[in-house]
Amino acid sequence: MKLKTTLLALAAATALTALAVPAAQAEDSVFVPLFTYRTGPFAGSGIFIADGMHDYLTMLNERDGGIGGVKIAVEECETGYDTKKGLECYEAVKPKNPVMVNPWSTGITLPLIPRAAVDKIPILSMAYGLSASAQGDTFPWIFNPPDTYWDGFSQIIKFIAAQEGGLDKLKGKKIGYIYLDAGYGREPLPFLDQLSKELGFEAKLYPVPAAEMQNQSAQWLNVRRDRPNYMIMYGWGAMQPTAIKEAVKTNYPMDKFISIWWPSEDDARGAGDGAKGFKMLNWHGSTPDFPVIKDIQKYVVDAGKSQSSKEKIGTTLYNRGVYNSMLIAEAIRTAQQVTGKKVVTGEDVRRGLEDLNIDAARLKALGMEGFTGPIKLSCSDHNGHHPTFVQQWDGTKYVKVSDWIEPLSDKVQPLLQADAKAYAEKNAPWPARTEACDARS
Amino acid sequence: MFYREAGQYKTTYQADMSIFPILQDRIGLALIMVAALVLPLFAGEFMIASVMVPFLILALASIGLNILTGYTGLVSLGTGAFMGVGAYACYKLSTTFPAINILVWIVVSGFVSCAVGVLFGLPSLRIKGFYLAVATLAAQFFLQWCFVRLPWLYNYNPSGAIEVPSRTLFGIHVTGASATPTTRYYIALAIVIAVTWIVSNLVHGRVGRSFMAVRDMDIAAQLIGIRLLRTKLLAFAVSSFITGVAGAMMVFLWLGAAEADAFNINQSFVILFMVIIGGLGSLIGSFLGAALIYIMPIIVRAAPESFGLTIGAATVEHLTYLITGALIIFFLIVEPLGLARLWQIGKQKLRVWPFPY
Amino acid sequence: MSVAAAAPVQEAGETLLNVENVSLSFGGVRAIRDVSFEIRRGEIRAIIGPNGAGKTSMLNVINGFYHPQQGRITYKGATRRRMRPHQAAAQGIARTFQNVALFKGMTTLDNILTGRTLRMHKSFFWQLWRYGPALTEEIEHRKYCEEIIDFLEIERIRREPVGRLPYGLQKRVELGRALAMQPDLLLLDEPMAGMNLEEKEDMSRFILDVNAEFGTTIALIEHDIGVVMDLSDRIVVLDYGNKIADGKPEEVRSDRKVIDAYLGVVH
Amino acid sequence: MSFLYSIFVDPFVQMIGAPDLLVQTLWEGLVGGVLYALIALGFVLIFKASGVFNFAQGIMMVFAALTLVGLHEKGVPAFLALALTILVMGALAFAVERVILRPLVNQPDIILFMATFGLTYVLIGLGELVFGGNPKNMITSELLLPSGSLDFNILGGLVSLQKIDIAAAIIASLMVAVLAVFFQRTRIGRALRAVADDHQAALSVGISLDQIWVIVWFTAGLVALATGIMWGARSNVSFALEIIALKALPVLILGGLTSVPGAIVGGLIIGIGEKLGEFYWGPLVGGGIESWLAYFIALAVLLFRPQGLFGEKIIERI
Repeated sequence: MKLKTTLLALAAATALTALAVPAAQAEDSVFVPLFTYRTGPFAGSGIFIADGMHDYLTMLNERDGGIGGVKIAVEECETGYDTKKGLECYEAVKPKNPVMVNPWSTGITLPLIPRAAVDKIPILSMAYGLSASAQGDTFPWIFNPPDTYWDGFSQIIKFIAAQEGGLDKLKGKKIGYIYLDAGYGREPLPFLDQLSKELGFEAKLYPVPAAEMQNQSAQWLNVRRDRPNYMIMYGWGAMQPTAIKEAVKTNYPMDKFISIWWPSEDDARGAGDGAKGFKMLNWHGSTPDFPVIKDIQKYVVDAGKSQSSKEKIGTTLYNRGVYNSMLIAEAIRTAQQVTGKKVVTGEDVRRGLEDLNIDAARLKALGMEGFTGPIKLSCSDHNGHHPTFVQQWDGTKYVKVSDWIEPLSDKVQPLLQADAKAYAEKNAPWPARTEACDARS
Repeated sequence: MFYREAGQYKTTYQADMSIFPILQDRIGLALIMVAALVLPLFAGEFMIASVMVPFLILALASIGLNILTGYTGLVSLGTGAFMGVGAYACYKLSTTFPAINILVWIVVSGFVSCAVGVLFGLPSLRIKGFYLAVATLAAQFFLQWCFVRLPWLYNYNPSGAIEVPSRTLFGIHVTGASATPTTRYYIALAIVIAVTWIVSNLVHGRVGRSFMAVRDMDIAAQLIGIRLLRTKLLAFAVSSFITGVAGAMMVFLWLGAAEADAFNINQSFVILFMVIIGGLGSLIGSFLGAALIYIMPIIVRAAPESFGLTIGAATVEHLTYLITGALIIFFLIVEPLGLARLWQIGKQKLRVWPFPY
Repeated sequence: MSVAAAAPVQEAGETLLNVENVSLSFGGVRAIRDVSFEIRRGEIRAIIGPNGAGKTSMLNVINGFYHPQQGRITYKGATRRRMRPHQAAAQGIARTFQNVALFKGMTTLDNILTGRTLRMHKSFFWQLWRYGPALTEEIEHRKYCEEIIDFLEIERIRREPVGRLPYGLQKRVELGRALAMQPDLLLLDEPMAGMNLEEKEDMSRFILDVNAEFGTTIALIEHDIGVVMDLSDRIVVLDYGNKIADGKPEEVRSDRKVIDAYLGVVH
Repeated sequence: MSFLYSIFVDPFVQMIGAPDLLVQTLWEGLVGGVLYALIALGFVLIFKASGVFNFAQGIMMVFAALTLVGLHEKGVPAFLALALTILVMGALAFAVERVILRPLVNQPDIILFMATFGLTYVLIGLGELVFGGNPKNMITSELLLPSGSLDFNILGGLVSLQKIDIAAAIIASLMVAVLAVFFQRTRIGRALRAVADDHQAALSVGISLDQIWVIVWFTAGLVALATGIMWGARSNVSFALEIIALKALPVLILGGLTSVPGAIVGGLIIGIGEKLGEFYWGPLVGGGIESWLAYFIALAVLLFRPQGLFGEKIIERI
């Protein structure tokens, strides 16, 4: 009996896993898988992003019947931000000819980078993943607009400089950098080192091990001791609310505490009034007052087609998801224009991404006027290195407190080129770019 | 009726001491082998790339841990880290000496993790039981910290990850993006079969007996001349060699790139599940355990879709956790000695079939 | 002082093991107090005494599991203060335990084969291949173990995991494991504890045969005075860690101190 | 040379140089330690009474906190939610006894250990299924827990004690005191200790193991709840806390698996030790050593006392 149970289980295993791969999608739709992480230690960020991405695409289906008359077949695959599950998702969706994959995890992106060219599936890792993949000549299949982490870092430095009255004023200042002690948080280290030498400020490092995200008092005691003039944070998931709380505890001046673009409203809210003044980078609106969000509410939320809780709609990370889906949709649309086909493939969408050019007019048409800035990609530049702005927590919501800040491209570009080169060498034989470049871009 | 050893007389000790003394077992094994060989002809790419390859690799890792925990009775929660050592070693070696074939490095990396394993095995003479289990956590967290903190290990990649370069064997890609799942599957299969064969030789001989002696009654073992420390360290060495190889395979044949986090504490736990659910001190158990623990969640995830149900991806994930946990408890209650024991019982039943006993 | 002086009775056969003025204590408790006696080649030497007399402790001292605070032990002419258990094993001291200490997870055959460990010399790397030298070695040792199995009449349970065997048989397997070591000195700690009469007779027979056929020197602890008197050549009597008598069975039986010590002691 | 200096001299110079920071560090370590100790306490209670090495203790902490906050999110008033959560933990204890302990009674430790692994997964799945996986903020103010901090301008600097941390310390000590009384004075408590000493004997004098086990697991659940609230207030309530809970393991073996005072002392040693280590010695290797320091402290102690500081001495008999 017991034995039967086991054998049955195992038999079922094989059978079902074979079943688990249905046939390719019907011809009149484009298949867009969404890798989400509504579970696991980073769900706090993942849920909002997932909802945003999901709802925008659903809205397009509901309102416009898809893109260019073609329905978008949306399917979520839960990764739990775990690389192994992510790859499982990738293998699961591959047979259904996805036009693009959004891994939503640097860990999942990295193994996919070499595969993209082989499987002919473009990867859109929006403002995460491998910074060097901005170099379209080396990575024709990878796109990481609108900014790399290095761009972001340079923008924060520029903002700080602006507070102090010029880059030259940073000399002798102390800038602390608290970061998740993993690839993502460590990526800016060489850049920080270089900047501190060139600009003459002193850099203080406060690594937070992934296992200790919620136990940072030691790091913040160090902050108390060093008294840096500014704090920069590259945090993630549970690390962020904890960091903000600890900052409040140590009475660190919050308006001098600036994060990269990942914190959410909840992260700041948890720390109470003390968190007022906390700053973060962003490149899109963090309120629901935009036509596009209104449409989502009308066509998706009110129709009960959204998983999101009402009050989360229009928040920073939700809108981040919307923005990401907007890129997906626009890329597909551009691909349709370039190829003249309605049902586009991965190859077409890759071209679509390279030809992507969303100007002010288009933004208006999308109902995103003032939501974000124009964005343009090219064959050589898969990132765009677009300007971002700083928003500040006022106790209830984030408020834009700076103009658009351009990155220090002159400093970032060389790093990116060097890294792309290094990557190609380390992974030799790395295929040279064979994909043709459209005239448009 | 069909599974009877009646009439199979052993005329030599050699025959009697062969690892599969019963004819039907040998036939069964042969059949499984054949099935494994022809599988890629029928199974889809998902089945090969995301089910079979990981299954083989995890099974190998559990064999490694089983040597330590199942045969020698030393519980370790550091398996993930030891897999990591293998992976990082293999990465360093293959990137430093690209000329030498990757398969060589996969095996050699085992020795590196072997050395580290022995180092962290040293306390095992004084520390016993759960105390030792927790002590191995020191290895887990320290090594993981090293994977992050020593950029030398990942060639100073700004991504902080190890990325698998594409390597070939007889002109066929075996690692990297252009290596087909089928190739990777056959490589993994070959290694797993080889290691399993060697391990089964080991555990059926003097070494295996002294492992088990230490596990069952270490004092008595001492009094018949078995050196405790030496034996325990040997167990650590063999075990971490195998886990190391498994780790290298995990990155080079399965993931393709990995951050330090791929070798985190959960990895260690999962392998431990496999060993215990599969059956302590049983090689076949390691395979059964790996199959159950790794493949079951995939089914749970796939099931709704295949039955045309639509459940939120998150809900499915939560259910997966729930069901996995429940099944672990269920199997422990049904048969604490693990799937391997069920296997034995099954064979016994077959032996006397159609009679109840 | 000379060995002869230490022993009240003279016997043929040279001294195999000589215990001189050994004292052992755990914390405050003194388990053995200044005990001396010797064991001669080829004899069956019994150590008796009421519970807690320090008999088992004495065996533990002999095979190096405990280290005495005072006194010296001379084995095969070599004197040593401390000796580690596996060294004792290497020098041919085998041992069974009061409450069976078998390898429960393993079969009878494997248990006995494990007893051969010290005599298997094929290296780890041969073990990896098994076929070839390692297997040849296995087979020749298997032959020896099969002889022991025949001798102890436990063929039927060859492949049984010993954990499932009845107590009596376990005792027998444990004896088999000890014999597999081909010891010069065999220490038996209550080999017949908890056995019925029939089993006791079998066990006694085995012990005598071992002594006769293999010429193994045997030191045993046993509560059943009757059995002890029949089996043993000479007897040491311990009480509260002190040696109160030492000599041939008949001498011991008539010894006043022994009788007092045993009054009210249940066998 | 300068290397040696930076290891053996410099940190102490710093300590004397900035006593306020030293005090602050010690305080942070103390609070962290108290929380570790509470988790470890749960382990010890269960281990003593049922010999189960309850790996799920950490998850029980998160589960309890999640239930509390989750219920409140669903509109249940704070204190009612608290009461309900306590009920839930009771139900959990009951279920565990029925579904896991009873069928697995007399199985080897490792099997029961594994079963609690299973329990861990079940609790994660269940918790997220019911209350969602997104991290939640602890309802500190609703539970009338103090917020803000007491700042002392002493030692030529500032020492700032979070009121919530003080509350944590007080509540922890209260719980320990209550437990102590419970064990010493009450009938059940005595029964508990009897069981801890010898299951068979306890049974023979007519103590019901099932009942005892339910009580113990329930107590452990309450401890978990308290810990969950405290740690939830420090960061937020999400299953990422599970990793923190692992820190209770070194605490546990440091103190000895069976000793309540051991758990507390061990907690304080680990808590303070790792904070001092991270703060004064961490920078030498670039910081972030907290993730493994605790385990090495424990390992070091074990090498000298294999049974932990307060564990019963292991005497090998044959």
